[in-house]
Amino acid sequence: MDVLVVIASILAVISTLTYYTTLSGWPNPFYSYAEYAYLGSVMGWSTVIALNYIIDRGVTPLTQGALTPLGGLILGILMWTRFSKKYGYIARIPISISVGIGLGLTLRTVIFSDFIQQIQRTIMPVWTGEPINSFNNLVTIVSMIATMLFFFFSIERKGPLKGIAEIGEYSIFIAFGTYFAANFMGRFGLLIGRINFLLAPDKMITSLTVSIILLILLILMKKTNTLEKFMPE
Amino acid sequence: MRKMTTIIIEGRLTGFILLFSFMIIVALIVYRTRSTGKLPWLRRIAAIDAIEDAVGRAVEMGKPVICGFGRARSFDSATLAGLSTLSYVAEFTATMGADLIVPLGGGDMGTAGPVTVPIAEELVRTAYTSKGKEEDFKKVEMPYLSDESFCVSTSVVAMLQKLRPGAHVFIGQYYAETMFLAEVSRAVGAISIAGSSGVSGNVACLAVACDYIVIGEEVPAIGAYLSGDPTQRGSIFAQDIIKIITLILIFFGYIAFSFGNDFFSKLISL
Amino acid sequence: MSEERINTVARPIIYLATFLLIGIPLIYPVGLPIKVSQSTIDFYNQIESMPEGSVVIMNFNVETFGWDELESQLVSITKHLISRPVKVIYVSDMALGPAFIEKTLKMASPQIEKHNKEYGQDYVIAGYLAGESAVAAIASDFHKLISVDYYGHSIEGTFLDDVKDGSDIDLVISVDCFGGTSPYIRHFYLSFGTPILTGTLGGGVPSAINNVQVGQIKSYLGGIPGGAEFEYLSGFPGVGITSSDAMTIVHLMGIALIILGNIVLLSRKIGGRV
Amino acid sequence: MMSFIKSKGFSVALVFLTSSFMILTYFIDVPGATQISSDLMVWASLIMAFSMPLGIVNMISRYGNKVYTKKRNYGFSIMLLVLLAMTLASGIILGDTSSIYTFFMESFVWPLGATMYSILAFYMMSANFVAMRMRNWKAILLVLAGIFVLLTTMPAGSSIPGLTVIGDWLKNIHSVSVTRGVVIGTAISTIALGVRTMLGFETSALGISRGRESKE
Repeated sequence: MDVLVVIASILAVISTLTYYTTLSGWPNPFYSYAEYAYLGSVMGWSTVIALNYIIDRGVTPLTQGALTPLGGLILGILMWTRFSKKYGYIARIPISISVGIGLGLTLRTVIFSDFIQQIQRTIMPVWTGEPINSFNNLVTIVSMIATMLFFFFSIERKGPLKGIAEIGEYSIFIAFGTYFAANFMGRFGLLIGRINFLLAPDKMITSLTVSIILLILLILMKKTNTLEKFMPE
Repeated sequence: MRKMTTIIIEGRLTGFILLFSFMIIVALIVYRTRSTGKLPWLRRIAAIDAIEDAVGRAVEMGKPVICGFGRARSFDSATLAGLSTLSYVAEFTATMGADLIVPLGGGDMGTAGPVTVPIAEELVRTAYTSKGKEEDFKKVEMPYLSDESFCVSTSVVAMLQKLRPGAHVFIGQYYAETMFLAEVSRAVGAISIAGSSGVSGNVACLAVACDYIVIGEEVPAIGAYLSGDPTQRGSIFAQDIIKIITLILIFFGYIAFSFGNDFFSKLISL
Repeated sequence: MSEERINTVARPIIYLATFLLIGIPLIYPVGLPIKVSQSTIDFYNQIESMPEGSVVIMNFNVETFGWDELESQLVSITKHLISRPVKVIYVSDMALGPAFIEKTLKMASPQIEKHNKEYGQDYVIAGYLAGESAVAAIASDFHKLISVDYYGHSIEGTFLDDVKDGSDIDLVISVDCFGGTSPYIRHFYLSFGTPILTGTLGGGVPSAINNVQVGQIKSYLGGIPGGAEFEYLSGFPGVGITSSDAMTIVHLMGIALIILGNIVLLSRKIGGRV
Repeated sequence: MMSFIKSKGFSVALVFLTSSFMILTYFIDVPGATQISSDLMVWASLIMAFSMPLGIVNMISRYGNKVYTKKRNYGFSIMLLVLLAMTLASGIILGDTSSIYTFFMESFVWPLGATMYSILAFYMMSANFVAMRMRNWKAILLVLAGIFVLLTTMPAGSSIPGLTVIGDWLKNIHSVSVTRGVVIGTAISTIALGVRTMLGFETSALGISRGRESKE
């Protein structure tokens, strides 16, 4: 069985490095291999998960006597009429029901989690006796209200509204700096994980050989201008 | 008041009142704008003028214009705004004679094909025919790049590096791919006009590298402005009214709070 | 040198430098200090404070792209949960998530033997939950949706027999890379007040901080630094700590490049005016 | 009967009924309502599971067409379809815990998915040099905030005293206020979009786009 594991780790290194060829900026057949392999395997994989879900949560409870999943299974099958020109409209029934349930679940809870509780937290005393804390509260309140007033479209930006909206815009751009830094740390977490994978002791040699071969082929094909020739249309 | 709290489940009365009043406000205003057709006034977003200059500059330099509309996983306000911007850009490239490239594909693993691709083609065709440039429409390139949204953006990046366009407009549902779309647009010297709903790390990447950016709620607003659709215009106006009510609620909260009684926080958690 | 010249020349150099500055400290770790932040301590204490026999939902909101960053969090949290006398339900609301539940439990198998945890009595893999409506369904009536586990075996006789709905869940831990926490806030915290802990990618930290301050979640772990700190605190060192040196060096390079870029801008402005 | 189901009104009525039932039963304690609403939730999640594989039909037709019409290098499309078939077959026939099925995860699905998003780090690093420039007042604020917060997200940063004071303030105090302002704004626009969909003013979410609507 470990033969499969060895082949899998070699294929994984090849997948990783062929995708990195896009960094060269030249569309090339190696990147196309990575993209096509991803599309095929992910679609196959997620379809299996979906079918297992339908069996585990739909068919099996039905056989054990629960009636609930019956409606879901029928509506789910109706979704597949979407491909027929003649009966395509029937697919709108399950779509409407799932959109309706999704809307209901969201609207009934968003008023609490994203509206009332956010306001409750914002209403705090500005002056708390302790200077730093009060300054923080003041900044939080002013910046939050200015952010909301920046996203205002029905009133001309004149007079006080123009000033507050400007404060809002500057405050948003400061927050962009914070979000960018947090995102920077996140993206490098992914890259460090990938390089960790490539430089793992058992994969180091494969990574080196595959990257050298890819580099040589890329430069060769670029020089002979045959990159386009080997790519799928 | 006593009777109401026995019917409504304890702790959810204020949510009930707020949710239903907001829903009624939106329903009434949108219904009124749809029936009377009288569109409420809407502030012109700065990025709209930038589109005209960007296409003009691209024509002067003889370079193409690339215009995308996001992952289009679902028809939310960002995707609708992206499609309205696409038809607006197409009108300019038709009148000014710039060559337009519209990258297609993505959606949720191949579901874009039957849904967004025909709509995008339809929008660009109507934009060109309305300007009397049917023959130019054939020159518009609308390549289907991939079934996976991220791979669509990777192919767009390769396209940016190869064609070095004059302008790159991309407003819509964009997530992690904002970073390299924005950065490479700047690196190849294209004017970039971009927008994605929400305000997150991904939108921060647009703010860092793009020339013009449409932030958070401005995305549905630009869609409403460009499409002139009474439903969207009315909805933006209704949302502004609800924001005024929210600010009044917060203001009363402070007044009650500074008087020391927690009347407001007790009320709001009824 | 024109702007475009700089971009074409600088780009490959920056890419190569990035690769080397990450690769070298991974092979020869420098061992820079890690200081555990308050949010990680609160996260750890919340798990420690769970009484014996309490039921915990661990949600893997993990797509393939999120695994590399969240691996340190997932493995250390799972190992820590196994060392606690709590019962854990492993779920995932992302299609590719269940595969990572199995991968994590395989990595934690030494702990499972050590504390002789038994499948069915101490932990169950309920597998995939399709969308927010599935999360809402298990909150309102657990057994209506879940009657068999991820392997298709019936869950009769397991500790799930006395889990009727959200009120029987004592803690939810959601490690997410695509907003996996808000369904649990909406359908568990709002209805039952269930305490929630969030592990998130770097990019998700600002909204996690807001959720903490609003009181919707107890605490959060942010990206690889959060994972490394939790590994350090829970005593299960792993990939998080070894990656911390590379993360620090990469941050220094990032800051240096920002400053360099602005020096180039400044010199051009002065050059332009002269 | 068929024309009634085909009409837009029927779909809108379905959306209105299901969503208002879900909302009202949350606020008003109707006996037996929680049973029905949890049934509806199970239905919605099953419908979603059925809609996931829809993309497979488009994919097979698109790449099958490329093979059939012998497009250039259609070998790639054959590889895609073969991989799709083998992953699907191994998952269904051998079960989703079999070693062959996991083989496809370990060699294609996981490494390619992980690599895809990791390339963003390279572009982010070059963006630090190319794009993070203090061109105007807004950019100056953004760049300074970025540098200070980078000092706090750096693992070793917090062990140097005083280095992370400003960064922590920006991260824990200032950015939260902007996040909260946006969360409230998004909640309002979610409610507005919900109402428009419930009343049928906005039907693109139901797959009835404006174009086709007029032909109805």
